[in-house]
Formats: sequence, structure tokens, C-alpha cells
Amino acid sequence: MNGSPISASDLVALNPEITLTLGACLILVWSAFGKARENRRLFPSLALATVLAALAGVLYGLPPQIAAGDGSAFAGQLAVDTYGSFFAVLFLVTAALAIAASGKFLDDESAHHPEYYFFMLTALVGMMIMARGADLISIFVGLELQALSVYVLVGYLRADRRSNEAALKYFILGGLASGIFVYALSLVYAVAGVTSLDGIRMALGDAEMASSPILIIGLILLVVALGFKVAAVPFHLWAPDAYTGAPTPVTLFISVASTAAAFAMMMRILFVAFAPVTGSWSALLAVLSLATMTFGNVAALSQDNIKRMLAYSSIAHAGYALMGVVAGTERGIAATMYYLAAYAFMNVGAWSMILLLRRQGLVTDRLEDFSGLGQRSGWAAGAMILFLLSLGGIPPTIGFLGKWYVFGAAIDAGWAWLAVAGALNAAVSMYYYLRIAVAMYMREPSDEVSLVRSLPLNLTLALTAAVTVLGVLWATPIVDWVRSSTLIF
Amino acid sequence: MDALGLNHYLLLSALLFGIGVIGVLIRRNAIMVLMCLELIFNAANINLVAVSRFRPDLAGQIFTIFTITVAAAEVVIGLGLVIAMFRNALTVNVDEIHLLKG
Amino acid sequence: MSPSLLLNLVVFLPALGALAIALLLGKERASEIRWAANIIVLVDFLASLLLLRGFDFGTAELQYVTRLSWIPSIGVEYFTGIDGISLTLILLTTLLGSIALLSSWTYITSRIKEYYIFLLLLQTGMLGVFISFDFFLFYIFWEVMLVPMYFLIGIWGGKNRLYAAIKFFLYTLAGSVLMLVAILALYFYNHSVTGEWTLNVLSYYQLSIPPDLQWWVFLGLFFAFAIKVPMWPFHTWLPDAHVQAPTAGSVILAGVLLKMGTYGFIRFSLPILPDASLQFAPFIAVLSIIAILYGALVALMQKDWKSLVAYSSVSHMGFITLGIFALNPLGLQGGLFQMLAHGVSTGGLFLIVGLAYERTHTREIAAYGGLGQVMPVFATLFAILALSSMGLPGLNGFIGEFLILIGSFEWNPVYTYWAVWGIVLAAAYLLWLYQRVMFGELKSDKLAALQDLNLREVMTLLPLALLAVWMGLYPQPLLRTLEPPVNAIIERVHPGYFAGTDVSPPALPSADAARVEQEDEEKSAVDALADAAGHARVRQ
Amino acid sequence: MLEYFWLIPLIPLVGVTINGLFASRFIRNENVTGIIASGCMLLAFLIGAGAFVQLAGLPVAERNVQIELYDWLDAGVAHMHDNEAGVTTARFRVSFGFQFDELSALMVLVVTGVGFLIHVYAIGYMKHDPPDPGYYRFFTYMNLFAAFMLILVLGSSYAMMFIGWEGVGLCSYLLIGYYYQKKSAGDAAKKAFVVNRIGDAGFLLGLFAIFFTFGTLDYDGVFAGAAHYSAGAGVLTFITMMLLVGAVGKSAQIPLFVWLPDAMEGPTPVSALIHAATMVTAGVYMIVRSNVLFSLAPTTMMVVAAIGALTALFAASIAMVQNDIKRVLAYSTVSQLGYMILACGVGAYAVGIFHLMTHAFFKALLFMAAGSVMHALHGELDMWKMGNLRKTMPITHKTFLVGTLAIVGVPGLAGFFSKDEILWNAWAGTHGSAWLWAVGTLVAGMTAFYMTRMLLLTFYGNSRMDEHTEQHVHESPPVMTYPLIVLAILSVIGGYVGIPANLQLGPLAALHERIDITRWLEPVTSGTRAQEAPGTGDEEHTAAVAAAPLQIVGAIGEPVTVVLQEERSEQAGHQDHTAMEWTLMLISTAVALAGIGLAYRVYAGGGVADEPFKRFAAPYRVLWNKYWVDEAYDAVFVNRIKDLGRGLWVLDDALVDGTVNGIANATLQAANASVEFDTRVIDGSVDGGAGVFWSGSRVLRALQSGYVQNYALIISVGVFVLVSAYLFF
Repeated sequence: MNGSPISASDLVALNPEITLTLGACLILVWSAFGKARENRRLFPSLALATVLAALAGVLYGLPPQIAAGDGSAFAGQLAVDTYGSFFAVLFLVTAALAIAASGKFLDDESAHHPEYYFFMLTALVGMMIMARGADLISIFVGLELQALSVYVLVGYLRADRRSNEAALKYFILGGLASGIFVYALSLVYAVAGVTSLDGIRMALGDAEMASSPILIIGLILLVVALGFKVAAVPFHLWAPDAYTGAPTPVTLFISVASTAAAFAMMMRILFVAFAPVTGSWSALLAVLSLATMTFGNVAALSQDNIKRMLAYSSIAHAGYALMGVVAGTERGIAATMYYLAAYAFMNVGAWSMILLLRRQGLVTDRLEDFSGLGQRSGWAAGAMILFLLSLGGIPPTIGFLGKWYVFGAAIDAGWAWLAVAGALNAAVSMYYYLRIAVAMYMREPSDEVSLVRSLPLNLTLALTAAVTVLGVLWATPIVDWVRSSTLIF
Repeated sequence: MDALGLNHYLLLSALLFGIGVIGVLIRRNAIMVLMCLELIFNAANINLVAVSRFRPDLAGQIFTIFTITVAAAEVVIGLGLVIAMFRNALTVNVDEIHLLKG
Repeated sequence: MSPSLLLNLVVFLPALGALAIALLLGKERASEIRWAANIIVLVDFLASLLLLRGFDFGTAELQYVTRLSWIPSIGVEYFTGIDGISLTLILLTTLLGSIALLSSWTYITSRIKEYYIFLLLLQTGMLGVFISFDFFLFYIFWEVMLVPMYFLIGIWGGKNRLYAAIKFFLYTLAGSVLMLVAILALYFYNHSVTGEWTLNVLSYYQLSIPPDLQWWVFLGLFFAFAIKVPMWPFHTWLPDAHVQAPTAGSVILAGVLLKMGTYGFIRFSLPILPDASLQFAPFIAVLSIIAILYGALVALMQKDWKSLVAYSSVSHMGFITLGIFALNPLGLQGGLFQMLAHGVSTGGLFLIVGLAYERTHTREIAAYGGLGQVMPVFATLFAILALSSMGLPGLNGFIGEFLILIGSFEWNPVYTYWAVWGIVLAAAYLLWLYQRVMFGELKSDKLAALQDLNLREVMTLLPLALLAVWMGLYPQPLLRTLEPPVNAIIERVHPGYFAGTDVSPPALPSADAARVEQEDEEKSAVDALADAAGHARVRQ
Repeated sequence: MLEYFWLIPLIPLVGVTINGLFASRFIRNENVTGIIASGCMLLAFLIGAGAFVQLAGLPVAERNVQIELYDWLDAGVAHMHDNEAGVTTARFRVSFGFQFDELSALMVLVVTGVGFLIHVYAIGYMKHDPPDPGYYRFFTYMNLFAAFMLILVLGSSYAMMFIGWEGVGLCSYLLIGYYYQKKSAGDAAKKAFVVNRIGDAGFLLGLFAIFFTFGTLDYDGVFAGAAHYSAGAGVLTFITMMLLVGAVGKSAQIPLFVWLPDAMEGPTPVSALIHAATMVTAGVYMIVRSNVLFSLAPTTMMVVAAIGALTALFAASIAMVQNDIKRVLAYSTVSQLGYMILACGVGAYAVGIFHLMTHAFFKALLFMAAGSVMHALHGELDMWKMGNLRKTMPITHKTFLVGTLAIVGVPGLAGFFSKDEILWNAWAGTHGSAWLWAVGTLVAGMTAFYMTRMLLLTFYGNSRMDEHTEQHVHESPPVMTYPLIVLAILSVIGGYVGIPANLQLGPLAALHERIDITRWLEPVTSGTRAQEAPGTGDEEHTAAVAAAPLQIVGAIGEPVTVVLQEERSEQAGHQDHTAMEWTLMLISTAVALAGIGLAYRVYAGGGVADEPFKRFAAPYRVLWNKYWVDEAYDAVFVNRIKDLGRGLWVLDDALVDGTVNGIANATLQAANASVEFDTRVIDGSVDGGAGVFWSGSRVLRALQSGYVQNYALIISVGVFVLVSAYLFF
């Protein structure tokens, strides 16, 4: 498998990542010229263009262009399949929305620097490699690339102490997780003797190797590391602080994209490499899933800081998404994939809503800032209601369809009790989502709070809101795509 | 006594890993915490190299090279963050940093 | 216009109207909004009356069927239609809806635009529940209903409205999500048997599910429906919601929303899970009887006019569940009839409370007295509705309760013996209420100055009063409408129940039948010609 | 006429519509309203009379005319409980149908006839100045009552009877509460209805049992089905017992008689019409109507007789010491109803109806006369504030005198014949016994006593009125007195339709040959016709429905049944027992005269200023307080039920809701801060178990200490737990 020269097909397969990298470098270099830095329109549009180009590249790479929908590049380092491209599209769309949403915020914070977009793009490259990596090495590299860029983004507001603190905490814990991750990989490697996922699966074919304690320990450490990345309880503790401390647009981006990337990586590793030993991790994940959604929802109940509330709700949603992984079936994978997609839109929408509000021109994240939004701007409030209902899994929203999928997958795979727990959790979660609704519709508006005027931001809101509803009324495209994307396993 | 076996290396790396983790848990100074993270990475490296030595397979060593690179990058970013923190909070003690909680 | 289109129009007209209002009318143009909303629901009501034209009352098959593929990969369809049960409930809903809107003309003074939009959305949600025969679609309508009602209570409600609203929402939601799990279980079981992914309720009718699975699924559905009904001991959200909700909210809540639960039992639990239904029946009967007596006794002691009516609802709904789970034609028909009767009479009683409250701004029974002297019309209508609610022969309440009791007597006289006391108590608490409010000396000059009902207010109550009398004196049309589906359900639960009678029970509507019907409708003239040509060719 | 008998119950409804909708707004003339109402009653009476005559013209077998207006309830198939009639399934269907046979005919005449007189009387009685705005309401209710009462007696099935049954209950509620400004009136009305409802509940259960035994609720079907049963069948006992509960409620028997005395809160014509002449006798009518069933349930019969006798005694004893003339009459009514029930209980149904009729005459008369007195004395009711009215109110006095003589059973007047028949049957009837006769006779004595007492205290002796009233005393207007006179005449001659066997000599025998109520009613009371009725109700229905809506269903067949045999033998018995009958008759008359004498001795001679019986403190107090029955009921039932309701309500908040709001409240109280509570309520946070989650939320958030190394520690612990879990389990 070693030493085969890089072929043109490899480059074609890699074109989205290449595009992103080039775009990133371009931004970095261009920003070196003093005048360009002043230009506020330039870099966002540049980044957006890059992302869209990459998106085009991915979509071009979709079947039927790829024969059989499954191939590999770079000597098996990268998988070329619809699964990967699905997540690629997910990341890129999220990124595009995030870029559109963040511009105004950065302006108001007078922190509108090209580096922001640079790191966003590099993070994207990392995520896409996480999703497409077919070898422990490439996956690790992708993970680190994403992680390091995200650390920086979290600490992006240099002058803001909360931003620093969030970044440092995230960094330390993330570093620890990475360490555990790579150590786990080394143990797996020690047993399996190969680093490619397919190789590991073959190696685990024989029983005594599959049952060796070293492998088990490695596997558990691996699950722990992955759990950390998806913010599963009890490895979630970085999430609330990081999400709260980070600049809101960054939170918007990482709470969706990074989580999705982590899930992409997790599912590929578990379902490709460790398929033979499913029994030894599904129960483990079931416990994590239950703990995660319950903890996330309960902890969110009493939050008055809306960013923290949504942070905990993100944790809870990771719990729901895990149900699909627990199921371990093709249906389960599809469920998780759809859930992540749905989650992306509704969560981006909810976070953008926070970007929309400013108290006396300053950043704000308090529950009461939403007071009377219903009277001030019926449309904004209406959109927020949609997002909240979707997050709570109330029809007719994509959030509901997502829950439908994950619960269904769990029941189908015999995890009915988990589904029941999930269902009840959904009811509990509605309680704190409703607190926002209460603020918006049953409180008097305060003059201090004002809505920012930004076309891109409003477009983001409109788009996400539209998808939140149309995703159900016209669900077939996404659903079919998801189902066709799980064929790799 | 016969030559060192793979298990010895695994044991060594396990100890190193443990030391690293404990260090991360107890050291107050952010710099030292970074160091301990490095220990953890190196524990992994030892494994990888040892394994690829005992069963001829280059992947482990290649992996190691990547790990080292990544670790370096990690330190860079880490120090950067510590400095930024120090600028604002005038401390590098991780237990004095707890604005964000609850 | 094709009949099935008419049905969908009836359901979605309010929502479209809401959209139109939202887009076209600014919130400052209050009176236009009022007029628009009222006209919309009125038109909707008239349109629903058109459904009677060309409805075949003799069959249990679905009619006005619309069947469109929606999310084929998971077998979700847009599948709507009605049988006798749905038809009557739709008529009740449209009627009460228009009355509720009319009643809030002066009652609601703040945030009028939102108010009417929510009411209209609610209307569509409720109607949708009654026409959905795809579980996915049903669940969507079922949940969609919650949201507008939540806001109606939460924004325009009384002092303690937020508490009531959230309690209502979460309580019902907790039930609903369990139903969701149950639905999914059915979904996968159906697939494991038939190998096709479908949420088509009718195809579930054909299943014969192993008892233990039936038991669990029934439990899941039971929580959803029992909370909605609400059955004792899941009833505690009801008094809060009712007392806090604005009049229109209470009317619709009591008139229609509560019926969702019993409708669910009849439409889903009984035909899909016959064995479990039989198994649960005694248990539910006991709960029902507790509800009947418990609700009545608590109502007897209420100091708040509105919560008295609310608790009376608990008692009446107890009768309905008892009738349904008697699992024989009389009980089931009685239950269905009582659903309608209760909608009319209790809806009316809530209007009555609202009218009084609008004048005096108190619901304290003790604050009233002697209204009969100053408000004779009010007194008369109140009397009629109260009497119909306590089941006086010749009024609608009697027919329902009578059939329910006789049905339960067929099943087990002991249940009837206990339930009958509910009727005695009903007389007690309602007459006592009437006496305290209407009889006696006028409590204060404020009361003495009260105006009797104006024309609009009479128009809200009179239809209900007349309906109460009509349903009581000539229930036959309704009963005839309800009988075929009822017989079909009973035959499903008790196979061979009708053996040795002159009645041949119709089969439950079958998915294929519906499909065929649909195709017939779609068959265009062109196809017909093509067929003809084909035949011609064959002949030569 | 006969074809149109179904109009009888509908005509009063016309009056209801006219007076109810237009009177207060457009007519605005009290006389017109009164005349419309009375006119409807008169018309109904005329049709009834015509129909009666035609019915009498028919051969006995065909004296059962039925008509179905429309299908009222046609619900669905039901499975019968196992029964000897062999019915397994039946369709539950009730047609809105009427039946006109000897019994109904008689009842119709009583209801419409007496009803008409009372309406006329009311025209005068209800006039006040200033005009009472409720005047129209009053006549609307009165007509409505008449309509329901007629439905009750004309209905062709138990369901129809039940409609009327509850309907009259409603009307009595409305009419008792007519003076609704008075709290006592409202209470009395409510009490009447609720107590009646208890009876109705029993009736309902009986109804259901009937349906599930015979597969129909139509009289014909039921009675035909009953033929399959031999006496003493358990189910029949149950059915009749349940029906009896209904009758007890309606006819104010022990233990449900408490509502009737209070019902006197209503205007006097109401007391006369509803609570003396018609409604309260519905129970008697029901038992007689169901005589086929009752005759097959000896146990029930015993209970019926016992209840009747006891009630008669009980009420009469109370009546002896009351001072309120209307209350005395009320208790007297209860007591007389006891007589009728007793008659039914001993199997002499016809006699029960006979007494029902005569009682309707003289009791209505007495009430209206009393009303006329009240009218003159500005509503004074205490007979100790009257006296010596015979001068000022001659007509009232004379008519009242006639009524009194009639009720105490002075030979030759109506009461004498009917009461004597009852006593005779109590002795000799199928289920009769010496005890029942003894009680009955004793009651006769008491009746004589309290009636004489009332007569004397009211119209004789010297006046105990205050000046003001005394001056204004006046005879009532003719519109009120004429009905009195008519009724007085009826109270005299009413008895001659049922001449006892031993008096059938000379002209009386001839009269007996022509008119005899027992013979008239025999096809009903002997159950003969029932046995002839074809098959179960079902087939007959199909027949009736298939034919034109106004089709008349006659009865055909030849009379032979067990029941009939019994009746026959009993009649045979009559002849032999003439001697015995004479003795009993003399004894009872003697007792009655003794009662009169005693009362005369005590209360006559004018000088009585105060109740002399107060000397016997203890028994007097017991009777004066009516045995404290009301108090007992309040203490034992009413208040307990209220407590229960209150308790459950608390429970509802505390427990049921508590488990929901669960530990929420607990934690909140522990955390006491009521302020916090409010804020939470305002945040809409106190909610289903929210408290639990809320506090849980706080706990979990404590984990999020903000110290990064705690986080790392938690993570490591998690790792350790997972690893060890795997390695060791």
C-alpha cells in the first residue's frame, strides 16, 4: 500500500480540500497588504466564494461521477464516497451560513480580520478530512487541523477575557482528548498492526485478537476521545464554557460543524474498523447517549443565559444523534446523518437569532433580551418559534423528522427503552425552549434591546427558517440522499 | 534475562501516559500543563514506534512523524493562548481562570 | 370542485386565512381583522355543511379520500378522508370554531391580529386531526394543535396563565411523545409482517398483532389519549387551563380538544389493538367511574364558576370513556354522541361564564346572585344548556348518557350502578350553581345594572341551545351517521358480535378500497377513451 | 277524536310557545296569557274526554290505541342478559309513541280536568298589584308541566314515561323556585329535583334491566315477555325494586318524602296541581302500569305495601301537630299517597288509581281553598293566626268543609269509597294482612283528627288575626271560587264510580252495573291485555313502522293467564266476605268519627288560644320536628358528600396534582422563598415535576465549576470507570 505515486484521480478526489486550502492561503497573503485589510466586503466574499467553489467541487464528485459510489484516494488514506460528500456538503453549507451571519457581528465588535476566515477555512479542511479519512493517520491529522483552528477561533476576540478563557480551557481539555485519542490509536495499532480502517476490520476478524484486553482498552479510550469530540456526557464539560465564551458566530459554526465532523469520524471508525466488535461498544454508547440527552436537557432548564442554554441543548442533541449510532444499523446511520443535517439548520437559525439582538449596541446573551420580540418583530419571533419547535422535535419541522428517524432506528434495533427515554427527554427539553417563547410573546419589550440590520444575517434566518419547515413538507430529497449515502457499510 | 519485548514498551508508554494525565490534573501552571500534554503524545509515539519496530510496518513510524508535527503545532497554539490569557488576566495559573461556569 | 378537494379546503381554509391576515392586514387594522377572521370561519362552517351533500351515510368506508405520496422512502403519505365519525366531529369543530371567534369580538382587546391568527391555525390543526389516516400526518396535526392553544392561554389568559399554559403544553406533549414511540413500534411491526413501509392507519387495521406487543403499544397510545381526554388521574391540567384560558379558548378546549383523546381511542386503539382494548377495558372503566364521581364531587364544591364547569367536564368525559370501553354498539355510539353533546352543552356553558365574566370581571360564584331578574334571556339560555349538560330527557345530554349507561349495563351493571350517581350529582352541582348565580336577591347595584345579552351574544348561544334541543328530540340522523363505523369497530373488537342479528356489520375501511376509490376519481376522460379503444381492438 | 289523542300532550306545548315567546314582549296582558294557558288545558281535556268516550265504545280487547310519531332513539344491537323470554339480541329502539288505554284515558281526564280548573283558579290567584313580571313565566311552566305529565301517562314505553318523569321533575323545580328571590324557594326547588333524581337513577337502572331482560322498553313487549316468567324471578324482583325506587322518589314515600313538604314554597296552585293532584301520583301510575311485573315479584309487593303503610302513618302523625296549613296539607298528601302505594302493594291496583282520582279532587280542592285563605290573609299560613273565617269567606269555607269531609271519609263522599276499598283490600287483598289494615285504619283516624283540627282552627272559633289583616279579609273572586265549587261537587260524587261490593244494593247496584272503575281498569290491572299483545316489542315495531305513521295498533287474542286466575278467584272471594267487609267498613268509619270527635273536643268551643298538646312535651316535640328526618339526612348524607367533595378538591391540589407538581412544591417550600416562587410562576417554571428537574439542573450545573482541572478530573474518572467496568464485568 505504500509508495504509490499520486495520481490525477487523487487530486480530483481531493479538489474541495485543495480549493479551500488555496482560498485560505489567498486570504492570508492578500491580507498582508495593508489597504486590503480595511476592505470589509472583500474577505467575507472571498471566503464565501471559496466555500461555494468547494461545494461545487463536492457536488461534482457525487455519484454517478464516482463509479459505484465508493472509491479511495491517496493509497487508501481518503475514502471517496457519498457518505463523505454528504458531510462535506453539510460542513460547507454550515460554513457559508456562518460566514453570512458573522460579518455584521465582527464589524460591530470591530474585530473584522481576514484571519477569522482563514481559520474557518482551515477548520473546514480538517473537518472534511475527518469525514473522509479512511486511515487512522489521515483521520488524526484532520482532527487536529480542525481542533487547532477551532481553538484559535474560540479565542478569536483577543481583548475579551471570556474568549481567552474559553479558548484555553477548550485547548487544554481538547489536548488531553487528542492525547487520549492518539494513545488509543497506538494501542489499536499495537493489536491490529495496521492503520487503515479496512485493515483493522480484517484484523479483528479473528476472535482472540478481537478480545485482547489491549484492544478493548484502546477501543474504550477511543470511544472516550470520540465522546469528547461530540461532547457526550461525562466528557462534555468543555462545551458549555467554550460555547459561551466563544464569539457567537464561532459558536454557531463549531456547535454544528465540529459536532457533525466528530460524528462523521466516529461513525466511520466504529462502523468500518470496529464492526466486528460492535457488541463491545454499542451498549457503552447507549449509556452515553442516555446520560448525554438527560444531562443536557436538565442542565439547560435553569439557564438564564441563552448561549449557555443553547450550549446545553447542543449537548442534549448530541445525545439524540448518538441513538442512531447505538442502533448500529444502516437505518441508524441514516438517522444520525439526517438528524445532524436537521440540527445544523435549526441550530444555526437559533444562534443567528442571538446575533440579531443587541442591548445598547453591545453583545448580549440574556434570556430577557428576547422579551417582547413578538411585538417588535413578528417575523423574527415567528422564525425563532420555528427553530425552538424544531429543536424540541415538534412537527411540522425537520427537528421532528430527525427525532422520528433516530427513535425509529433505536426501536428498530431493539433499543426501545432508549427511544422512550429520548421521547420523554424531548418533552422535558420543550420546557426551556418554551421559556424563550414566553419571553418573546408574554413579556413587554424593553427599549434597550435593538435588532441589528444586516441583509446577510436576515437571509441566513430566512433560509434556515424555510428549510426548517420545507424540510418536512418536501423531505424526499434529503431523505433519499441520506439513505443512499449509507451504502458504504 | 532476555531482550526487551514489546510489552515492556507498552508498559513504559502506559506509565508515561499516566504521568502525563496526572500532570494535567494537578499542575497549576498552564505551561506545565502543556508539557504534560506533550508527555501523553509521546507515550503514544513510543507505542507507535515500538510496534512498527517489532512487526516490520512503516505506518507506525509515519504516524509518529505526523504526531510530532501536530504536537509541535499544538504547543505553538497553546503558548499563544496562554500569552493572550496572561495579557488579560495577568496569570498563567489555570485554577485562577473560572469566569465561565454553571 | 372534486369532493375530496372540498374536504381539504374545509381543513386548510382557516390556515390560509390566517396567512392572508398575517400578510395583508397590519396589526392596527383591528376591525378588518375581526371581520375577516369571522367571515373565514363562517365560510368554513358553511363549506363543511356542503360535506353532507353526497356523503354516503350507509357505509363505514372512507369518503372524500385524498391520497398523495409524500415521503415515499419512509412510506409517509398525505392520506385524508372521513367516515361518519369524522364527519360529525368536523361539523362540531367548524361550528364551535365560528362561535368561539364570534364570542371574542369584544372580549379580546389586545394583540388582536396574533389572537385571530392563532385561533385560525388552531382550527386547521383540530380539523386536520379528524381527517388524517396517515399516522405521520395525524401526529403532525395532533402536535400542531398544541402550539396555538399554548399561546392563546399564555397570552390572553387570566392571572396565572403562564403556569396553566406551560402545564397544558408539557403535560400533553409528554403523552404525545409516548404515542410517537408507539406509532413507530407499529410502523416497524407492520414492516416486519407485510414488508412494506407504511404509516397508513387503514393497513394497520388489517394487522393481527401479538398480544404482548399490543399491550405495550396500547399503553403508549393510552397515555397520549388519556391525558388529552383527560382521564383521572391525568386531569389536573384541565382546571388550570380552562380557568386561565380566554373564553374562546375554553370553548374550543372543552368542545373539541378534549374529544381528540376519545377520538384517538376510537380511531386507533380499538381497531388496531382489539385484544389489548378488551384487556384494558375494565381498568379504564374503573378510571372512568372514578372520574365521573370524582369530577362531580369536586365540581360540587368549587367556588369558581369556570372551574366548576371544568370539573364537570372531567365527569362528563368519564362517561364518554366508560361508554367507549363498554365495547358494544350502544356504549360506543353513546360515547360518540356524548362527545358531540358535551361539545355543544359544555362549550355553551363556557360561553355563559365568559359572558358573565366580561360584564363583571369576576368568576367568583359568591359574587353573583339574582341575575335572573336583570338578564332573563341569559337566564333562559343558561338554563337550557345547564339542563342539557345534566342530561335531561329531550335534550342532547340525555341521549348520550342514556346510551352510554345502557351500553355499560350490557357489559356490567355494576359499572352502571356507580356511574348513575354521576347523573344525580350532576343535577346537584349544576342546579346549585344555577341557584346561586341566577336566583336570590341581586347581590349588588353593579349586578342590578347589568345589560342582558345583545344580538351578537345571543347569536353565539342560540345555535347551541337549539342544537341541544334538536339533538335531544331527534338524534336519529346523528346516530344513523355514526352507526356503520361503530358497528365496523365493534365487529373488529368482538368478532361475531352481530351473529344472529339482522345487522350485517360493515368491514373497517381497507387501504386498498381507499386506493381504488382514489384511482377512480383520478381516471380522466382520456383514459376512459383509451380503454374504450382497447376494448374495441380486442373485439375485432 | 280517538285518532287525534296524540294531540293531547302537544296542545299545552302550544300554550308554552305562545306564552313563553310572546307573552312578556308582545301580549303584555295577564288575562290573555291566563286564558290561553287554561284554554289549552280545556281543549286537551275535551279531546281527552272525546277519546275516552270513543274508547269506552270499543270492545274491551281493542281498548288499547297506539301511535308512533317517529323513531326517537334507534341506536344499535345489544346482547341481552340471559333471560327466560329467550331473547338473545335486540335492537335498542324507542319510538316517540303514545298509547291510549283505559288507564291512560283515566289519567288524562284527571290531569287535564283538574289541571284546567287549577289553571283557571291561578288566573285569579296569581294576579297581584303591582303585576308580577313572572306571571307569563308561571303559566308557561304550568303548561309545560301539563305537557310532560301527559307524555308521562300517555307514553307507550318506559322510555317515554321517563321523558315525562324527568320533565315533570324539571317543571316542579322551576315552579317551586318560582319566587326565586326567596332563598328558601331556591333551596326547596333544588332539594326537590335532586331527591327526585335519586329516584330517577333507580328508575333508569330498572329501565336498563327491563331492556336487557325483554329486549324492548315498550309496555306491550315487556308485559308479553313477562309471561315467560313465574312469580318470584330474581330479575323481576330487581327490576320492580328499581322501579319502586323511582316511584318512592316521585311519590314522596319513605325514605325520599322529604322534598314534598318543602315544595310548598311554590305558589299554591302549583302545590295543588303538581304536589297534590298529578305529579306526585306518577309513582302510583307507574306501579299500576307495571302491575304485570310487580304481581310477579311478591317480595317487592311486600316492600311496596310496607312502605305505603309506614309512609301513611308517619306523615299523618306529623300532620297532626303542624300549624302551617299548607304543610299540614303537604303531609296529608304524603300520607294519602301512602294509601295509594299501599293499595298497589296489596295488589289492588285499580283501587290505587281510584283513590288517586278522588284524592286529586278533594286534595286539589283543599289546597286551593287554603290558597284562597292565604289570598285573603296576605299570605298568612299559620292557622293559629286565623279563625272564624266562615263568616267572611263563605264559599271557601263551604268548599273546604266538603273537602275535609271527603278526605276524612265521611260515608257518601268520594274519600269514603276509595279509602274503604283500600282498607278492605289491605285486609283481603292478594298480599293483604291484618296489620296493614290496622295501620290503614289508624291513619284514617289521624287524618280525621288533623283535618278537623285544621278546619276548626281556620274557619271556626274566634279570630286570632291582627286588626289590619282582619279588615282586609274578603272572599276570593269568582274566577277562584268557581273551580272550588266544581271540585267540591266532584269530591262528593267522585266516589260513586267505585262502589264497594257490600253496598251494591238498589240504585247503587244499578249504578255499579253501569260504571265501575275496577271493571274499567281490569284489562290493564289484571295484566290480561299484556298477555294478548303480540310477541316482543321488536316485531310489533317493525309492523307499526312499516305502516303509515298514524297507524293504530289494536290488541287481539284471548285472555288466559295465571295472573288473571288470581284476580278472578279474588273477586269470587268478594261475595263471600260481604259480612266481613261490612264490619271493617263500620270499624274504619267509627275510627274516623272518633278522630273527628277528639279534634272537636280539643279545638272547638272557640277559646283555644294555643296548641294544647304542648303538654305532652316529648312526643309533641318529636312530631313537631318531623322526627328530625331532614336534620338527619343533612348530617348523614348531604354534609358528608359536601365534605367529600371538599376533601377530594384538596386532594386534587395536594395529591394528584402534587404528584405532578411533585417534588416541585416540596423543594419550593423547602427553599421557601415565596418571592422566588412567584418569579418562577411568572417564568412559567413551576410545572409538572419541573421542581425536580429544576433542582436537578442546579446540581448538575454545580459540576460545571469552571475549574478546567476539575473537568479533566471528571473526564479521567469517567475513563477509569468505563475501563474498569469493561475489564471486570
